[in-house]
Amino acid sequence: MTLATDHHHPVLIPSDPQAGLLGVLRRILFGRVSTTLAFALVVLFVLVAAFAPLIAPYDPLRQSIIQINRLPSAANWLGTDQFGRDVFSRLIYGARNSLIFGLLSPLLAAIFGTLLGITAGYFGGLADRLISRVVDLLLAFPELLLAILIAAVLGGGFWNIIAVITVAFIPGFARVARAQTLAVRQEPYVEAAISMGVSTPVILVRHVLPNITAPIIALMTLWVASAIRLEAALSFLGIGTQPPNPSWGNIIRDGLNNLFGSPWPIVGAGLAITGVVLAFNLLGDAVRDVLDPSTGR
Amino acid sequence: MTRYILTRLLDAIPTVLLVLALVFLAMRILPGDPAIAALGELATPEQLASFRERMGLNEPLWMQFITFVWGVLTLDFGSSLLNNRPVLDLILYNLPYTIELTVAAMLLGTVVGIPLGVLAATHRDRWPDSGVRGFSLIGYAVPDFYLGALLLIAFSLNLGWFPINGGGEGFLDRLHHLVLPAVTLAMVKAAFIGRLTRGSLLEVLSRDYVRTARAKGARENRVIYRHGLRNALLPIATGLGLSTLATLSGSVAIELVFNRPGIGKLLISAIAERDYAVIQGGVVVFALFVVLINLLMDLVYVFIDPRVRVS
Amino acid sequence: MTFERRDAARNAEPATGPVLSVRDLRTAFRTRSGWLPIVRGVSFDIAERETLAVVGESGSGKSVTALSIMRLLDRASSRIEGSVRIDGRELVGLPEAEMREMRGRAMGMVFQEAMTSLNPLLTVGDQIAEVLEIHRLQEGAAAREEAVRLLERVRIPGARARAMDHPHALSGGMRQRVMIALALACRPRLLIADEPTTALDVTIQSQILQLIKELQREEGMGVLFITHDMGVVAEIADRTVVMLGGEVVESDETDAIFAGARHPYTRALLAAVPRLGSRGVGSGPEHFPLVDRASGELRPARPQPDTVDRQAEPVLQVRNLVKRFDLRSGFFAKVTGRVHAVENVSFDLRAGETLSLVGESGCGKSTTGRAVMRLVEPNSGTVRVAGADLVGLEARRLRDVRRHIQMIFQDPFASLNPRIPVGAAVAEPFLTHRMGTRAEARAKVADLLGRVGLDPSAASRFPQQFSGGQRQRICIARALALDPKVIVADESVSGLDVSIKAQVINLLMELQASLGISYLFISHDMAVVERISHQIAVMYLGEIVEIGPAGSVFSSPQHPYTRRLISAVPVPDPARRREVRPVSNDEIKSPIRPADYEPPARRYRQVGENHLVQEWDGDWIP
Amino acid sequence: QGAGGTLRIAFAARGLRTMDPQTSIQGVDNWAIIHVHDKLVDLSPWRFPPEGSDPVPRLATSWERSADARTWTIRLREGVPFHKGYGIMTSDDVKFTFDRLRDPVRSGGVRPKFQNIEDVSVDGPAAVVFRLKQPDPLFLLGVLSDYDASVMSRRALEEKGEKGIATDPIGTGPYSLETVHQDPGQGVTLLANPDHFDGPPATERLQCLYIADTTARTLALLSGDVHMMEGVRSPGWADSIRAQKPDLVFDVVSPGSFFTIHPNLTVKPFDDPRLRQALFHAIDRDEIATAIAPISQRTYGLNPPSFPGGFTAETIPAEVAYRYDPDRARQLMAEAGVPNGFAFRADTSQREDYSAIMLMIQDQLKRVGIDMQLNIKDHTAFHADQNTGTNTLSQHSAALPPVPTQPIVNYLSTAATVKSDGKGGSNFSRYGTAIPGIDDMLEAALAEPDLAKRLDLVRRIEAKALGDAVILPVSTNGFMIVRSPAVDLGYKVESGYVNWPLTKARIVA
Ligand SMILES: Nc1ncnc2c1ncn2[C@@H]1O[C@H](COP(=O)(O)OP(=O)(O)OP(=O)(O)O)[C@@H](O)[C@H]1O
Ligand SMILES: Nc1ncnc2c1ncn2[C@@H]1O[C@H](COP(=O)(O)OP(=O)(O)OP(=O)(O)O)[C@@H](O)[C@H]1O
Ligand SMILES: [Mg+2]
Ligand SMILES: [Mg+2]
Ligand code: NI
Repeated sequence: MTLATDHHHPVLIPSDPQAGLLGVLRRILFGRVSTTLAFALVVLFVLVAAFAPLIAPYDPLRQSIIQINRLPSAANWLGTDQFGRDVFSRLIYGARNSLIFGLLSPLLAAIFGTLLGITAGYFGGLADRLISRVVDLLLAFPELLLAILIAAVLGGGFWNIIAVITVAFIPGFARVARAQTLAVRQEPYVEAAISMGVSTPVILVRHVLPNITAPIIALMTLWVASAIRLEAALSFLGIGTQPPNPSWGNIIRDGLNNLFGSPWPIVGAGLAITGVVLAFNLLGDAVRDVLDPSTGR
Repeated sequence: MTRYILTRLLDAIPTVLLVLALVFLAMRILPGDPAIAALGELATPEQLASFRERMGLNEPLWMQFITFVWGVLTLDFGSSLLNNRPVLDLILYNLPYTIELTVAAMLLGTVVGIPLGVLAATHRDRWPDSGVRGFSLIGYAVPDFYLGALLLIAFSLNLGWFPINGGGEGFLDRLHHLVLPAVTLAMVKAAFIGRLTRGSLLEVLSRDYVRTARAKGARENRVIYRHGLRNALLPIATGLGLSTLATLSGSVAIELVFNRPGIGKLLISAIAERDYAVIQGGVVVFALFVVLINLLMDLVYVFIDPRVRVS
Repeated sequence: MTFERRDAARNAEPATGPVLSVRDLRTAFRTRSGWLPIVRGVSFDIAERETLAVVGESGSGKSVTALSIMRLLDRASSRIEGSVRIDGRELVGLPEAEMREMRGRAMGMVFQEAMTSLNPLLTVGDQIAEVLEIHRLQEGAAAREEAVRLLERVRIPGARARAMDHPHALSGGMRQRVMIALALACRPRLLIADEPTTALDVTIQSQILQLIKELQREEGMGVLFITHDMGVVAEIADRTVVMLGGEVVESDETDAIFAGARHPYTRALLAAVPRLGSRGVGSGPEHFPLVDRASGELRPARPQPDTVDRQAEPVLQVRNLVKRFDLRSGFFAKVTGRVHAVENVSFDLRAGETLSLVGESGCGKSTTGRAVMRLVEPNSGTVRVAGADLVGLEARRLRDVRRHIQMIFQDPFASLNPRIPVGAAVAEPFLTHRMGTRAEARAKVADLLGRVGLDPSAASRFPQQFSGGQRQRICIARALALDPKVIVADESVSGLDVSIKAQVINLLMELQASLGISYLFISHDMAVVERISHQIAVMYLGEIVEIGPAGSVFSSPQHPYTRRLISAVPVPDPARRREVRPVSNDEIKSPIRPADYEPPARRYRQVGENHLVQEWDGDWIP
Repeated sequence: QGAGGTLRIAFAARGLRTMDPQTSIQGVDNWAIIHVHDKLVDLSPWRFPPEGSDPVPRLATSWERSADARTWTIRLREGVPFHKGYGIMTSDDVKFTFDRLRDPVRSGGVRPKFQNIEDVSVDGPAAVVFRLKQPDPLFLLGVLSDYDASVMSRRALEEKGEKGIATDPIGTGPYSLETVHQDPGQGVTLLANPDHFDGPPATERLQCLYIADTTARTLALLSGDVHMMEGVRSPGWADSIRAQKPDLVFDVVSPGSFFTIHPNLTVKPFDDPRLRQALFHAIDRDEIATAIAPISQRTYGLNPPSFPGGFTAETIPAEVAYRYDPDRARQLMAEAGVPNGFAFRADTSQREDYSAIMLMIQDQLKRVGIDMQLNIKDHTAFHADQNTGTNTLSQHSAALPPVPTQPIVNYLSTAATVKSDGKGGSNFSRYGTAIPGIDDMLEAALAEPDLAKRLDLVRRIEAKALGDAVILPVSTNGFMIVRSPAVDLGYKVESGYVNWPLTKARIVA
């Protein structure tokens, strides 16, 4: 005989059902002081990115040959670079690129990866074997390496790199989605639906998808940080965002080349990357702890 | 056991072939003309044609692929399109530098990371834990190339303690050249491994058999090392495998920052210069690394986990 | 030699006083909102050679009590007050170093989860030897030698070889024996066993209970035995403590409790115990008597009318059903073996009838149920429902035929999509099959919820807002939405607490009476099977070894396996406690066969009206 | 006598490509090449000789030219040994060298320069005679003084083969090749040749390192790891590094590479001459030159001011001077019907000099409403694509000898028109195809033996092309080496090719 023990489902079950989504959000954001601070930082960055044109004192591309490599001053808070462009403004616009990157790639990867994972997990068979094989293969490659190789094919540039990072992230999502689908597929409520004659698309949309989203969302938030870091690394290697568009990675790259002209771009962009990655990591951890306690701590 | 290893080896073959096919195809659709890259902008059409002829760039694609795979099997990766050096030589020269960097970084990272993780897990929610968590979060967030550049400026340029360029010749000189890049990568590794160790150990310490060990009257040290850490080694080993591969790819940027020889730098240069043969060679090396390390991890698993041994 | 050695740690006083004396034990956990008391003033004594059972529903604090005695709770987040004495020595407030000396030495503990309580990376021999080394009783090779002896003591066949095995190579029963050997290694004064048999099959449970009894007699230790099964209590305990909400609500000699329990909760527990053999040949199913929790009154069981329609065609007819799972391995995924999960199973189910499938874990009960539903694709055989053979039916027709046969699962938590309000869940089949408009669906939901005893307003709430019993009612309502003829109930009440379980079983029987539904009832819970079944089919390694009317199978089991199964069920007869019955140490056999295995042809013998028994071979000693 | 020591100099490249002077395509390789080999004549260290005067004899001792400047007889230095025991250099080696240079199968991109040689014949072991197709009064300077005319050993080439010579060259130069390092970054090490006719060089060893990464290269110099480094052609770099270490010495040759931009006359928007002129007026070339000072200098015509025939600020006709004049640009756009400006896409290269200049131009154009959307490509990919004629506003940066007709042949002749299969030349604007060009005038100039008359024709050609607004000379980007004060070069660098001899250089402190 077994009495009901605490069954563990990797699904979103609000502790306080009345609170619903809001409650979950509250638990994520205000569970820890550090998370709250991280959230504040993320909000700050998002606002900065969204309202970059209003906040940035200058056009980030606007050059001024007579004002190159200036020290920080009241006019240029972080000085100017080798083209006389305002470093502070470039950092602000860089936030835009980095954040669009950080948010868009995991999102796209989550969508495609989930589709693949559900297909593999729910239908099994040849599709599963094929998808799993390729996913395993790609997963064996570190994202950065994969990204470098794909970028070599596609060439650099903002949208290409979004595609690159998306492709590099898809296997991870596909794997999680597949595992979750396999688990959910075994859940009695899915079997119940099948035995009641509910059609497959309805089962996928109504029963499977909503119940695998939590770990996917958790993974997505964690990978925002990775995407930002990857973009920086690729831009640093010269295959990411292309100049003159600022991204933190290529600000560091250009900044290093102009290290003795002005150290402020690398100091600023370095701190910005570290800060925003740190914040997203903290936030991602919190989201995972709440949404998907099953995948470790 | 041997059977298992054999099966895993067999299993790796299609993987390697798939990788080779992908690499090969990827190279063929790269923009840019390798002939122009090799001969320069002023080269005449005849020269370009004869170059393409010589390098087999005019053969049908499948022919080139067969030549390529055969080359890989016989360790003949062709010669650099740019300076005619055999790619194998280039790889053999660069590989040790990448390996020594990766190994040094992993060793350093592990030696620092695991104790940190244990410290954090055994002092959960107290200040050592917060300290380690803070360290690993920051280590996680700082881009390695950034850290590398800062260390380079601080310790090589300003203090003059370490050399600035190259990989060094001779044991001591190489070691001297290795310190800063290895420390850079190791800081990031230590953060990762510390965090991983903490997580796995906490997870293991909440297991029932740890409670059993306590019920036996075991001392805390015995509980943590014999029953905790040993079992936590499984996830840690997997993590280390992944981390080794990540270090390998992280070394690409580090080799650039420190201007060290290495497969990463070789590859990035080759990509920039469209040196097909070298790109292919470099990617094959990385791919083999990936397969090899995954294989190694599987074997380590078999070694430490009796449960895998039977199945 | 070492077995005779005694030492000060556990023999401070002459053995006149109790081995364990717990007084006003209070344990609280630190939560975000302050200290939460879990154990609220528990007191009891255990004398030498005495077994004390602690029973109570899930969450009543039984395990916390045990862990508090061992002081194994996390020190940062828990607080233990009161007094715990072993042979007179106070443990509460003892320095940790001395407490360590006590653990394993003066008191050993066996946990519920034998599967996970052993370190997967160490051999079982090493794990046993470790206790001896910790307490410096034996070292090195001698300790290992002693471990083998201990494994022999817990009746593990081939102990020397087994000592070198890792836990994963052992079955659940074996692991639990290893745990016991480990707990007894230092010959403690007190053995604490926290539901040591709950996760095991009845036959294995019976073996373990007998073993503990024997060892206790040999060693003379006191035993604290935690369980929630009154059958087990009757089997093993001299005295019994009943816990509810962290308090002791009743405490007495076991005999006295069985003779006349005072607390309503104790009575409810007692009412839910099987009374095998009490059901005569030819008698029908019977409701559970219910206990009013407030007054403690036992409401007599309602009689169940005869619902079976013996004239009509069977609503479900299963013939020669076979389901095998391929086991693949190697590079080319060759089939290297097969699980013969269901082998040549045939039975009929008539309208208004309940057929129970019983048998040990892994014998193929669930697979039979799922194959009947065609949730797994059977290899061969026919399943006729409402005149159509489900096997081989194409998808569209299958969906139609499935209306007639529905399923309720074991886990009410998992059976409902947590994101869909229960009303929508119940209406889903109705709407899927376009049986009416949305408004009609709403009316139907209200009706169904009423039928299963829920308020229609429940429709708008989410599953997590209901208790386990309520959720299972919702699942039943959902299964009823299509007006099915047959319901397959796979362990549908196994996850519920005793009193709730009784209510749900009664509900199922009421629905059978009012709607004429047939049940294919899958369970390993004999008390439930005994109450609900018209017919019983006993499965063993995928085959039905005996099938017949419930009364006649229970009162005159024919197949040796059926007999073994029935005799292993603990019954509430404290008189049986004192007898130590010989129990075989056989493990449950595995249904995994080589790829080329062909099952032998089986013959069945008729032993009574509709009562068939498979002819058995020499393996079985009757 | 050489004082020992190793002079280390770091270049911006990823590694050595070849030491064969005739197939060399990577400019910085020539630094090693010129030290291993000798040319017949050379610049006097280190400036282009004033108009009309001769270069310095090296392997040649004296020369004579025919009146029509089509036959050149050159007397050779006798008894000069090749390195590593490859014998004494004779007229046969010289003939072999120049025959190989003109062999289309074997020699590389340098071949066009030697196309004018009809044949080379020996006149005894110590003299050679060059016969030219067209008269060339600047033959010595324009053809014989550059790295690619280095004299090679016939025996070495025949023994080692084409591939062998690339990494083990045999010359007569002041240094011989010691090691080609495995690490491409470590480059090559050269060893002093004690038997050199000019006496042994001042420093025992010379190591050419290849450090592509700007930061790494800069740090190498600042930390003293290398003594000299190739400078970075991006704005502000020179000032910032001087601020770090004020005593650094900057050696710059002008003119260096000529940076030109070429609008595509066949597609919108530059099929309209008014928009081309607007574009030219909107680009502030003085600003660009200032930004990349001291490397960069303004050019006014195709030939830089320092070259024979080059226009200067004073001599450039006002109507084709394209002074920076945003108002004029706006006015021209208004005339063309786009008063608010227009937009176009252009590819450019990642390489610093290209990207820096184009980023500045982009910014300047924006001020008058022209939106140039830049697509920055890898350098190789950029060339590959541009050579198929896909760029709307092509750019070219190339170092040319002081031969005034050369840029015209390369950029303006119909024969050099870019082709979609990548096999055309560098006439990216399609001058001559899209609109009538200068082919007749070029013909006349090439046939003109008199230098002064020839220069006059060249100026007229340039003026016409500029008037048609088919090409805009932006600047010359000098080649800069930054040198630690611890190195004494032995002379002062002024003008000339983008490499210069380090035979007198010594490490002083
Ligand atoms: N470490 C802990 N922190 C907080 N609460 C706890 C902790 N351990 C147990 N509890 C709570 O204490 C209560 C009693 O738990 P306990 O495990 O003793 O129940 P039980 O009677 O053994 O039940 P079961 O029959 O399910 O084993 C439960 O409500 C449980 O949630
Ligand atoms: N999908 C599957 N693949 C392989 N083997 C399976 C599968 N499902 C069940 N089995 C095996 O078939 C056998 C019968 O399993 P089944 O679940 O029917 O047993 P059961 O009688 O319901 O047991 P329990 O009482 O533990 O629920 C078991 O040995 C099981 O391991
Ligand atoms: Mg318990
Ligand atoms: Mg089952
Ligand atoms: Ni170029």
